[in-house]
This record gives sequence, C-alpha cells and structure tokens, in this order.
Amino acid sequence: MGDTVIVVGAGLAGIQVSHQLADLGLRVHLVEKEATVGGLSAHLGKVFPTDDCALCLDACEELFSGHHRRCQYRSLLGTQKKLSLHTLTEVRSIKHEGDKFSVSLKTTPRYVLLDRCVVCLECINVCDVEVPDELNLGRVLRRAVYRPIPQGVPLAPIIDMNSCTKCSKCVDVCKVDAIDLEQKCKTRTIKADAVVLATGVEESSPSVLPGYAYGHCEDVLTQRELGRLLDSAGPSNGKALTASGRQVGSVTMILCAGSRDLNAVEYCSRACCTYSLKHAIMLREQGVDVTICYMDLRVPTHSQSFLERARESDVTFVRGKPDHVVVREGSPVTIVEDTESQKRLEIESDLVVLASPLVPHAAEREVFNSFLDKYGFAARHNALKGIYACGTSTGANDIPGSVAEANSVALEVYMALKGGA
Amino acid sequence: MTETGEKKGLPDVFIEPINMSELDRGFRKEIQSMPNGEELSACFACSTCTSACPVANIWEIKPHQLIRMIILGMREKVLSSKEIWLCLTCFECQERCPQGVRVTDIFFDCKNLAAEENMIPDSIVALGKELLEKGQLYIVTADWEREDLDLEPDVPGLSTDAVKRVLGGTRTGRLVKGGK
Amino acid sequence: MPKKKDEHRIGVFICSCGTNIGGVIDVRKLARDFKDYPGVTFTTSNMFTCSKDGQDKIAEMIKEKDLTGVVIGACTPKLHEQLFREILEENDLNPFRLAQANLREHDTWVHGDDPEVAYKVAYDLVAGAIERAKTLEDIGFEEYPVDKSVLVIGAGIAGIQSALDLADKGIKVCLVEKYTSIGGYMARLEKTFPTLDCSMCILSPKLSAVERHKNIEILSYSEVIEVERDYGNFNVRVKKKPRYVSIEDCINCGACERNCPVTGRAEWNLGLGDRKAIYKPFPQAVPGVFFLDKDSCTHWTDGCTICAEKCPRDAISYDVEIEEIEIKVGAIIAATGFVEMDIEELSEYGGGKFTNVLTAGQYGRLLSLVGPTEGKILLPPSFEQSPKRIAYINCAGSRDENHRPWCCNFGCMYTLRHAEMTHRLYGDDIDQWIIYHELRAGGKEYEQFYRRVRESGVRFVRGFPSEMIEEKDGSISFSVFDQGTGSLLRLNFDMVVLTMAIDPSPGTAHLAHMLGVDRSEGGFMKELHPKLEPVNTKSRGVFIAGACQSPKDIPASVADGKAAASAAASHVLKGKVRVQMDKAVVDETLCIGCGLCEKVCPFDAISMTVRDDERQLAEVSSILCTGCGKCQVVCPIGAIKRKHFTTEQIEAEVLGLISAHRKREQSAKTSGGVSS
Amino acid sequence: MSIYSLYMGCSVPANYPNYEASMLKVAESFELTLEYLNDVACCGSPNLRAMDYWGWALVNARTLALADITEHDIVTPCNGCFGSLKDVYHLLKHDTEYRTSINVELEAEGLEFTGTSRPRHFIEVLYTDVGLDSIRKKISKPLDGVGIAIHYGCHLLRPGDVTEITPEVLSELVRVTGAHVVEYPLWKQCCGATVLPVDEALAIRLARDKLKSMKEAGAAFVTVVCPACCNQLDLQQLGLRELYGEKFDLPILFYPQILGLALGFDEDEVGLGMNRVPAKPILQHFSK
Repeated sequence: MGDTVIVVGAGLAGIQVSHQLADLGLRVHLVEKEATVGGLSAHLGKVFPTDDCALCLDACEELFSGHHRRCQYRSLLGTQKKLSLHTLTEVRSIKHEGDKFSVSLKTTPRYVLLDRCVVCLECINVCDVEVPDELNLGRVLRRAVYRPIPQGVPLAPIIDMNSCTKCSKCVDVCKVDAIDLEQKCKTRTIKADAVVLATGVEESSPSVLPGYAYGHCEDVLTQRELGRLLDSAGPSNGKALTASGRQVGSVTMILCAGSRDLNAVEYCSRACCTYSLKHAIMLREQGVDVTICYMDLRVPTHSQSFLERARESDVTFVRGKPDHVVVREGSPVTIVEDTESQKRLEIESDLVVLASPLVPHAAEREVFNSFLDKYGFAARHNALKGIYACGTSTGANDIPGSVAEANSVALEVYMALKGGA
Repeated sequence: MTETGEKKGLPDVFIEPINMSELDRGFRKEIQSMPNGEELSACFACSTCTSACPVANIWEIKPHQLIRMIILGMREKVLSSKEIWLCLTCFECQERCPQGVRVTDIFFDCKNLAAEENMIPDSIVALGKELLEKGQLYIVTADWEREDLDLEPDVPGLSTDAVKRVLGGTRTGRLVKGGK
Repeated sequence: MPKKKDEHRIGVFICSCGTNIGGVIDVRKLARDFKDYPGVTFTTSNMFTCSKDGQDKIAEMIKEKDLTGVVIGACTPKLHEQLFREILEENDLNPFRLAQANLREHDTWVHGDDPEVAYKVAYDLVAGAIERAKTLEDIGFEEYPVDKSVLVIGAGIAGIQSALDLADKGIKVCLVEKYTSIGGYMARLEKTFPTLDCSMCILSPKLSAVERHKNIEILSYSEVIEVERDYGNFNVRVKKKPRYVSIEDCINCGACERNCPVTGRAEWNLGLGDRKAIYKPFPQAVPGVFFLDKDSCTHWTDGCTICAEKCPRDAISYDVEIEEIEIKVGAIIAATGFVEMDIEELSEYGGGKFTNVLTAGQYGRLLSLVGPTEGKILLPPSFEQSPKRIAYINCAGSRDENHRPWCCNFGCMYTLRHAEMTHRLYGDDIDQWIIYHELRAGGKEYEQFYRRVRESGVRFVRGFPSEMIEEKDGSISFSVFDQGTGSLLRLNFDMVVLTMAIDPSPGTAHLAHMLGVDRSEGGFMKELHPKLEPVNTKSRGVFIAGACQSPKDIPASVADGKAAASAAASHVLKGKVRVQMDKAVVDETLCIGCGLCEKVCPFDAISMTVRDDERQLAEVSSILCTGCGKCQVVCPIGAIKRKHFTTEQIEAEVLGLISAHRKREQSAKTSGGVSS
Repeated sequence: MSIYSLYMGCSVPANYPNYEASMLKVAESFELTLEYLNDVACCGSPNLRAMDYWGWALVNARTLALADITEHDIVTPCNGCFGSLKDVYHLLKHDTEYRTSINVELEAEGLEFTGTSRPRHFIEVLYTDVGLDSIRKKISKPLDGVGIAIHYGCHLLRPGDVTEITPEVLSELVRVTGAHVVEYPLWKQCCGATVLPVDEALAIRLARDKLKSMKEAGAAFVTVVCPACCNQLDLQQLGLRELYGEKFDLPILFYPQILGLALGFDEDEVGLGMNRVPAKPILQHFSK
C-alpha cells in the first residue's frame, strides 16, 4: 500500500485529519477551494462552547503532548514537511484505478505567488480599486488585491480579477516579483491511496423562504453574517450596527429558519441553536435586547452553559416559529405566536437574524455525487473502499463532534494504509 | 349570600381538566382518512400556522391548537368550535407549514364532520339552501348591464338543474331539508 | 553607545490585537514610551503579534539585537505563550526567556470605558514584565520512556472500540471491566436508533473480536484500586474479584444454574425479574461462562454446594480469594460510562414505589428478546398482561435544578425508539403518549426518525406532568398542561416510563481522583478542551472516552472510543515523554528536611529521601509535579523553588510594576499634568 | 389559434359583466377562442366545500368531465371557480380511490373525469400561452408608470402545489401594461370574502385593512382577478364610506380592463363605468 492521502476541504475537520495523518508519517495533500483555510469556523468569530477565537482553534501536530491551542498561521505551513496545502483548488474528478485513486485538481490563479510573497502588503496600499467587501456584508470597501481574512492562511493577498483594472501598480511596487497578473488556471492529477472528504457545510441562502424578507430588508441577516458583524475584525469592529450604521438596540433571532422544514431542509442542522445562543450572549454584552424565537432548543450537554448564560443575561425566549417578517418604517417586524402565553407577538427590532440551515457545499456535489446521500452529505462508511469522510461533510455537526470524528477517521485511514502494527 | 337559603354545591373554582375518557382516539384517524388529512400527524406544534393566520389573533383556539386537539382526540371541542367556521380559507397556514400538514384542508374536513352532526352556522345552511333552490349562488339582476356590453342576458352555459340534481342527494340536500 | 557585559537586551513587542487592545490604548505610544527604559534594546507595536508578520518581527529582532529576553504585551499567556516560546526556541533563545504582559484580559477588556486608566495599567504591566524578564533563566527538559501498552477501564462500547483500535495497531491492551461481562449498556439494548438495527448484531462481533484478540487481555469482574505514576508509565493495581467459576473449565452447560435453589434480583435486567445465584447475564456474554454471585448465594450461610456437585467439569470452587495483580502501562483510557439516576429520587413520580412506573432502561429490557419478558411489553410484577396505555415522561430528573440540571443528550431519541418499537410490535393496541418539553433530535437522520414516530400515531404532549397518583388498579394518573392545545389534561396510564436523568457510573469520583482527572458538573470526567481535545485530560497519558465524560449516544461514544485510541496510540507509540523542567527544584544546600513541602503537595510529587550524607531531604518527581508552587510558599527557608516562578522573579515583576506606578505619580505631582 | 372551454361560474356574469366583457375582448385580440361550456353548474366555493365536500367535489368533477369531452383546457376568470376546479382536479389526479367513486356517480350522466382538460385561470393563459412578448407588442396605449397595487386573491396563489401559480404571473402582466407595481405589506392577506356569511364585521375589517395598506403604500389603483375579491374591495369601499366615513377612493379594476385599455379599447368596451368606485381617472394615465 502507498501512503498518499488527499483530504478535500481545509475546515477544522480537514486540518485536524491532515495534521494527524502527516504526524503519523503519511503524505497528505490538503485541498481547499477558498483562498484561505478555516472553513465556516473562520467566519463565526468566537466559537462555542469555550468562546475561543476560531482562528486560534487549529489542532496541531503536538495535539497530544501538552498544549492544545495554536493559531493557524504557524501550524500548517512549513512545519509539516509531509503536508501540502493547495488553496483555490477544486477536485474535478476522482477515478478509481486498482487500489489507487486518480484525483484531478484544478487550481484557479491567486495572481500572487505564494513562494515569493513576503506579505509586506505594499500591493494592497497602492491598489486604487475599491469594491464592497462581500465577506463583510458589503458594508466596507476592499481593494482589488486584498486578504479575505487578515489572519487567514496562507497570509499572502489574493487578486480579484473581476475588479482588477490591471493597472500594474502592484506589480511595480512588489520588491520580490510575487505578482503575476497573467497567471493561468492549473490542473494536475495526483495519485492517492485514500481520499478523505472533509468538505463541510455552508449556510444556505434564506431566499428560499421569502417570507422572512431576507434580501428585501438589509437588516435581515443570517447568523453567519451576524457573526461577521460581531467579529472584531469585521466591518464594524465587532459593534452591532444596522445597515444604515445605527447602533443596534434590539435583535430578534429566528431559529430553524429553513431547518426541519419540508419546504427547505428537512433535517435539523444541529449546531445553529448553540451558535445563535452564543451570538445572543455577545449581543447582550453590548447591551442589545435579544429575542429568540424557537421550536426546540437543541443544545448538547457540553454547550448547555450557553443556554443558562443566555437565560441569566435576560435573553427573551419565545416558543413559536415566526411565519413572516414584515418591514415597517425600514425596520423588520417579526410576526410570531408565542405558544406559551398564547399571544401573537409583533416584535419590532433593529435586526432580524435567521438561523439558516447548514447544507453541504453545492460545488462538490457533482464530483462526489456517488458518495453522497440525497441531502448531499457523505456516508460515513462508503461502499467504495478508500473513500472516507469526516466532519460536517457527513452531516451537520458542531465543532467538538467534527473534531472527534476527524480524529477517529485519521486512525482508520492510517490503519487501512499501514495495516496493523 | 343566597336569599332563598337553598343549599348549593361547592363553588366551582377549579378549572376542570380534560379527562382522558373524553378523548376520542379514533378522531385522528377519522381526519386522516379524509381528503388531504394524511399529513396531520406530522405536526410538531411549532405554531407557524398560527403566526401565518391573519385572523387567529381573535380566535380563542389557535390553528396549531386545533391541529394538536385533533391529534389528541378532542373531537367534540374541535367540531363545536366556532373557529373552524371563521377560517378565511386563505391557505396561508398550509402554505407555510414546515411539515407539510394541510392545515386549511383539514379545517375543511372538520367543517364537513361538524356539518354532518348539524353543528353548522345557519348562514351557511341558508347559502346551501339558496344554492339548491336557485342552482347558483348569484343571479343576474341587472341584465341591461350585460346587454350594454353585448353579452347574453343570462349566465351563459350555466345549468341550474345540474346543481339541484347533484346536491339534492348529498349532505347539502339533507341539511337543507332537515333544516335546524 | 558603549555596550556593557551582562547587560540586559530586552525586546518589547506590544500587540494591538485588532481593536481588542489598540481600540482602547495607543499601542504605538506605549511602545515608544519604553524606548529608553533600562535594559530595553528594542520596542515596537503591531496589529497581531501572533500573526506571521508579528512572529517574523520577533525572530528578526532576536537575531539582529541579540536579545536576552522578550517581553510581549498582548493577550493572556494561555492563548499564545507556547507559540511565542517556540519562536524564541527556533531562534536560539531559551523559550523561558519570555515574559508576557496580559494587556487584553487584564486591562483593555476591563478598562475599555476608561482609556486613560487603561493606558496607565498597560504601562505598569509591561514595566513589571520587563523587570521579570531580567531575572529569567534558561530551562531545559528531560525525557522518560513510555511502555507500548494501554489500560482501558470500562468495557462498554467506547472502551471496546478503543481496545480494538489499539490492539489492531499492535499495542497491548488490558481491558478492565467491573461487571461479569463486557458489553456495557449497549448490550442491554434491543435495537439502536435511528436505523433500528439490532444492537447485539452490531455489538457481539466486537465482543468476540475483543475476546479473541491476541493483544487484548480482559479482566472482567475486576476493579482498578491503585494508580501510581512511574515517570512515563503507570503502575496499576487491579482487584480481581472471584467469580467462583473457572473461565477455563466451564463448558457453559448450565447445569449449575438449572439446579441452583436461590434467586436474586436480576441486575442485568435493571431489577426486573429474578435470576439464580449462579447465572450468565445474557447469552452472548463475554467471558461466556457462568458466574456465582456471592451476595445471593447461600453457600457461605448454609453450606449449599449444589452447583459444585452438579458441575460436570469441577469448574466451581468456593474457596477462591480476591486476587490483586499489578500491571504496567504507558497510557490509560477511562471509559466507565453512565447509569440512570436512582429512580427513588423521583418521589413525585412514585419512583421505586409505584410498580408500574419504570425507568426507560427497564422498559428497554422488556423490549429485549432475551429480557425478562422475551420482548413482550407486560406489566410488572406478574408480567402477564400488556398495558393498554403507556406514557413516556421525558427529562425525568434532567434539566431540573432540583435533580440533574444537565441534558441527558440521548433521552429524546431513546424514548422515540421505544415508542417506535412498541408501535411495531403492538400497533394501535397500545396507546402511546410522550410527555416532553423539548424534543432534541439533532443527529443524522434523527429528525426524520422523529417524524416517523409522530406519523405512527404516538401522541405528543408538551409539558411537565404533575405529581403522579397510583390508582387502586395500579394505573397511574397525573395532570399535564399541554402547550400544544393550550389545555389542561388529566391522564391515566397503565404504565409510565421515565426517561431518567443520567449520572456517571458509581466510582467515577474515586477513579478520577486516582487518575488525576478533573470532574465537571455532575461528577463526569473532564476533558482538557471540549473542542480540540475532547478525549485528553489534564493528566498526561490519561484519556477519557464515552459517557464518563458526558452523556453520549452510541455514535458519539464510538467516535470517542476511536479518538481516545488514536490519542493514546500517538502517546505510547512515540516511546517517550518529554517533560519541560519548569518544576519545583530543591536547593539541597539549604533544605533542612522539615517535610512541610511533602505534606502540602497535592500531586504527591515530593518525597523525603535520604542522601548519601544521610541527611533526609525533599526530592521532587518532575513528572508528577505540575508546578503549582504550593511547596515554594510553605518552605520556611526558601529551599524549594518553582522554576520560572521563583520568589525573586515574582518580586521583580511586582516591584517593577509598583515602581513604574510610583514614578508616574511622582512626575504627575511635579509636572501637575497627566503623564503616561 | 388556441381554443379553450370557458367556465364563467355565476358571480362574474351576474355581478361583473364588465369583467366578462373585457376578458372576451382581450382574448379576441390575442386570437384566443373561448367557447362557453354548456350545462355546467355553479362551483359552490368555498362554503359548499365546507358543508358538503362530497357534493362539492361531485359538482366540480362533473364540470371537469364536461370539459374533458371538449378536449380543451377549461378556463375561468374567477379565483373561486379556479380554486374549486383546481383543487378537485388535484384531488382526483392523486387519489384514485376518490376518483373511482366520483366516476361511478358521473356515469349516470354518461360522464367521466379523465383529467384531459386542465383547469386554467384566464390570467395564467395570458401569461403562459400568449406570453409577455406578444402582449407587449400589441400594447398601443401603455400606462405612464402609475402605481397599481395587486390583490392576487388567495385561491389564485394557494395552496401553491395545487394552483401552480406564482405571484410573478400577475405582477409581470401588470408591469407589461406600463404600470408600476406597488408593493404593500399586506399583499398576501385575504380580502375576507369567505367569512362574510359568518362574521360580517370581520370580513369588513379585513377588506378595510387591505385597502389601508394599499393606500398607504402609495397605490393609485388596484387590480383584481376575482369577483369575490372585487366585491370586498370595491363594493365594501362604498359601505366603509357611508357607515364609517372612511374614504379610500381607490378604484378597483379587473386586470383585463386595464390590459384592454392599454390595447386600445375604449372605456365602454371594458365596462369602466360599472366599477363602483369611479375608475375613470385611470384614463388619464394611458398615453394618448
């Protein structure tokens, strides 16, 4: 048996499994379609249940020998010789050839050469193009050459060719010739002995449920978007502001906004109750009134403290699922029946935040179709030997669940390739 | 104080709970066997239907409560409720049910069961009577308007006999005859 | 500038931490203000000192300025101290030459509303750190060998999974189980949710795999009684209780059980029904032999020897003594599982008093084909009649401040499974009601399972039941306000099943203490970090898996078992453990052998040993020492010091802090203005 | 040239000949042949459905069976009729048992429900079969962007899986005339027609809220495609003025009236004078 493993997706689970496999001596290619690693967790700001900064949360090679926190910048690149990270890279096809897999990868250009860039960021300073930063809800501007997440790995900037004018100022200012505006897509094929799917989940767009006025009213956000607002590196430095820039005084959260719903996603997304509570507590710390409309609060025991803290900090809980959100004088108003008081409430608030269901990334669907169930999640044990899955690619899960699963998959892969002793 | 000095029973201060014996176990199945009732049991009481309803606010029993009552078997209470007759039939509740329960359709089913047991507002029976007698709900009264617009004076194509014939033998016929 | 020998060359790096620090105080100014501070060679500030840019800056300056110490004003050392130390190490400066001032948690997060005060505090903290940095010494590390073997305590599904995974990797495993058979709670289940797979069909291949594996030794009916740390390894004493039936000789003929005249309460069936004094708990038990329960057997009171007489192989012997064995392992996995909370605590539900109030675990035994009723739902105690109406009460004792505030994590699904199985067996003949107040079905395919159960006609009432009353006919009545219909219901059932709150197994507290593992709410064993190290503990080499950490369902327990195996394997396969020597050390020239330190050490790391010159002095085991510093405090003459936090170093820091404060006060008085 | 079986129901011909006439005019200009379906019965919606589901299903199945003979789709301008036909059609399509028992009854008249003829709402025929492009080409007098609020009517849109019509259908049709579609908060809300026999006050209240919402959102005119809705919004407006002194002055027009005017018909041809709230002011908004 060979020893090459391809891990698809560099979220927390993918990073975890890659590290462990490399640590055990296997050759690992970690493939990530975005420009930086971290997956959904990198957008969630603090993460539950410990309120860590998600970017510090990467497990590392020394996971088992003492300390447990190291940030992503160091752990991944350079330290592990057996681990290659391929960002901006997608899997185009997987072919089964005997015991091996032939995996075809396509890398879209970053236009900044990773092996040369020293991250002086002069290029960003000279860039004249300013466009709304989509990652930060379009509320702030970024340059055509930019870093999607300032601490994201790799640290080098990326050029957005859709807005770049090719004025070449960045090329001129770069002292190490790290910018190549003519970079082309690259494809390559890697022979692997095992493939681990850690493709993860993303928030689905709430536009399937038009009743919640998402896209119609700028103050109706998803939890991920709220996460950006509450992130100190986000568009308002962690302050909750409305689209018009006003300090938010009240927030209404709608849980299961599309989960457990035959019109959208029939399963339970599992993690949203807890991160909604986390955001609620963070908002309460800013003095914001928070109302949470829910059906069942599904908080696992290890996150139970969030529910208690939310109750103690006077978050209002309304047990009922809102049918719709109307916009009155520019502000969203949530219409809900409180089944406990048996009263219909019209909750006026500055923001409405939807806990949109977590769904598998659409991009991978086609390539991996034969390994996926009807929702697009990977089966934990695939019929095809040599294909493994972990983290949220097997079903919506929270971080502790993903990490535990990644741990166990690493050992499984190792044992399959290296046998017993 | 009672002036007559008659002995009265203990004052009625407790709200009597609904006793299990008052619950009709078959009610759920009865509804489920009616048109569009199959999904009834899928309800998990999220109350989306109630918040979707434009008029539930003035109801004593809310739409989601009616559905739960059907599931638990509170037949009498559901069928005698005035709420089922106050349903706008606008289908907003049904449209938004996350579990695919056909709420409005189920209320139609309830109304049919109520009608079968003569628990039906007089005004609805009156409408039935009109329909049965005239064969249509609306009668042309201003045929000059139609003529002005080059239209036939009578309702084109409408056969009043058909309605009379068909409905005479169904529940409408029985209700109208039996009256109340 | 002339350079003196032994001069301090300290670099000061102030982090803005985005806006966490920089949003409150002017970090640039703070860095500038230390430019001329005695001993400081270089100062700077940056956006994220922990970022690559920040790290590179530190590395560059260590080399360029030949720094003797690094001071970082940033967040709590808990977060990035290790990272910063590594930068020092990579650049040939001892990692312990780092002093970190916590400007975020200790200052800007507290004084965010008063930037002026925040700035002053920041200045003082950094000054203290600089003074401390001047006194820091180089600290090295030591290595100890680790044995390639693991002790797994508890043979439920998590422990079994760990044992198998480890054994497959060629690691010797000793699997200790308190009960007479391995298998744990899962072996009691008839079917598992959400697929309704037969539980034993999944489990029994694992049981026999464990039994046959050449790398696994099973110690059933045994308990760990002592754990001693021997540098990299553990010396563990295990008490093997006598089962009075020889595992080697018993041929499973059952003659002993058939002839035994004594009955006892069937523990395996959670108290439902009886068993003999000599018995086999369930057909697929491993070890697959009989077992004599001394507590119910009358041999020791009336001298009965029927079973021994009937045994064709002389496998039964009454004079077996408790045996204690000692084993040496490189790592330990605790997987001791859970129990249902004692039903008698729930007097409001008639727990333990009303015959027809059962726990969900007991109900599960009724559903088992090898249980007391062979899979039929029958009313205790006679087990003749089927109930017509069953109520399941979810969260019985759970999420209840008066009982167990935590969620049991699997009770909702467990109840749904029971309802579904009962429905499949009895259809509409049994009217089933689930009284719940929140339905937590957050796992793969769980929501869909919940829907199937609703559709099967089970009735759901959202609310908590009132006190229960036992009617004359043995049925149970209670009231419940149903939030779904908004009405108060008075209900009556033939059988009430309580989905009990979950406790850690008895003995968990004692075991945790022996292993040096913390416990969390409810007495469950505590992990090192819930996210990244869910199976590691603060005790190096000790791992936890499954429901001993918190209530868990089967998939989570299996994943845990695998993860713990993976962690333990990584630990023992390295063959050695590295210990950083930032521990307590004894200055033997000063020590007077008073023994105070030995008394206060909470980790038994200090012992009094006799030296060559016959003096009895304190000695510290560096692997046990956690560096808590208690000994340093009690030592009457300052002979024992916790390295890296010596009295001198702490004093230097405090004095630096105070003098910076004083100086500022002074200059404020003389200049009359507000100074930094 | 397409042929359709036309089912008028009773309300449109009895109360709103202007709707009927304008619809016929519009159909004619797009070469849609609408042939009156004969011997059909009133749909009874929705009160008949409430008291006598079987009778209601039978009456409407009979109508559908009559249309099946023509082999043309059955077209109606009334949301009530549409809802009834579509619902029964959906039921019989999906519930074979029910269909069998219905057909047993219909056999007496020699009829059978086969499902060949699909129930269609007139505006959906305009949208799908004629198409926005063809309509746009024929418009000779477009509107000047005046704000029109749309009251879709519940039974046109819901239940969505039965009616298979989305709000865009009517919005696009209104836009194509050159009007501006005014969005208003209560756009989905019911006009209240169903509860009129049971709770008149509630019905009036619903109509009034609806009108208020439209007015406040800046609507100058309102368009409807259902006689019952028109009753509630147009006729009730007069009552609201008389009884409560609430003046909305919101003219309520049937969609074919608006389209007809845009196609160049004169006001009498679309019966503009018959609208209860004077609708003539809309004429000023068509280009000359």
